[in-house]
Amino acid sequence: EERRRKQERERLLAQLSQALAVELMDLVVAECVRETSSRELKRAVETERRACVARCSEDVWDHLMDLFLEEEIFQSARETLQELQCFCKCLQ
Amino acid sequence: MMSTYNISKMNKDAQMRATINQKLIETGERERLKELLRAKLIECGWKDQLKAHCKDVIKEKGLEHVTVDDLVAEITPKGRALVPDSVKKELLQRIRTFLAQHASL
Amino acid sequence: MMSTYNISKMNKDAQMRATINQKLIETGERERLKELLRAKLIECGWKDQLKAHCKDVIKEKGLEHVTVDDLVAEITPKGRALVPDSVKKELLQRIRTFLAQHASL
Repeated sequence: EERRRKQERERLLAQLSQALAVELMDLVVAECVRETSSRELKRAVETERRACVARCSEDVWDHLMDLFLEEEIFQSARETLQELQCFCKCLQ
Repeated sequence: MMSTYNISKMNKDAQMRATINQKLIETGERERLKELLRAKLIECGWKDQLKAHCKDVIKEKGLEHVTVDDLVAEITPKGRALVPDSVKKELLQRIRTFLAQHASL
Repeated sequence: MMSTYNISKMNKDAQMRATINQKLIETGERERLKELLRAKLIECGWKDQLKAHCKDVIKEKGLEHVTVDDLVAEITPKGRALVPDSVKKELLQRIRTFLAQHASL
């Protein structure tokens, strides 16, 4: 009877160990999966945002350069033309 | 139909399981086991594989169309399947040792 | 045909460009960039080269027959081409640094 009880107890402990191991493993895997998913998604969003900022700042700068250069070129043309016109008038 | 013996056995099992769980929590062993598992999963490269799989799913589905819950649903089966047997065995061994040390349970 | 993803990306980009522009104006950075570009163009000799080119065109067409608009139309392609890449890059870098400091974007 004593041996039977001991065997029964051993069997129960083995079963419980197995169940506990599965339960703990599932729990840790679930936690890790959620953490990793959340972190990777955040990282992907951040990478995309940075790429968007980089792309757009280049576009914005190209456009601004065009505008600024337009002004500079116009000013240079006007100044040079006025300068030469004045010079001619003086000569005359 | 269930016999009285079986019902009593089930009650006993449930009682034992509850006691063990309580002991695991009280002694801090449950948290230690979780930490050990986490460390092992990092050490064996499981976490890196999971990360790579996440990236693949995001790429495949498109960042705009994926939520954390979608990712969890997609990745969990692979995550479970990827756990090395050696890690599972080590965990089981540690739990058995713990139970043996608390033989009075 | 354009995918929904690409359309959404285009909308996002348009929105981002508007935000960047607004930020540049609000903070006065747009004006500072303009002044900086002007200074750089003088420093690198762009202004002198353009003036010389203006004079060539006027000489060629005759002072009596040239208007500011004609001159602008003639010199614009060269004016744009003469801007050194280093100046473009330096100012783009300045915008990037500025945007990095305004993390709210």
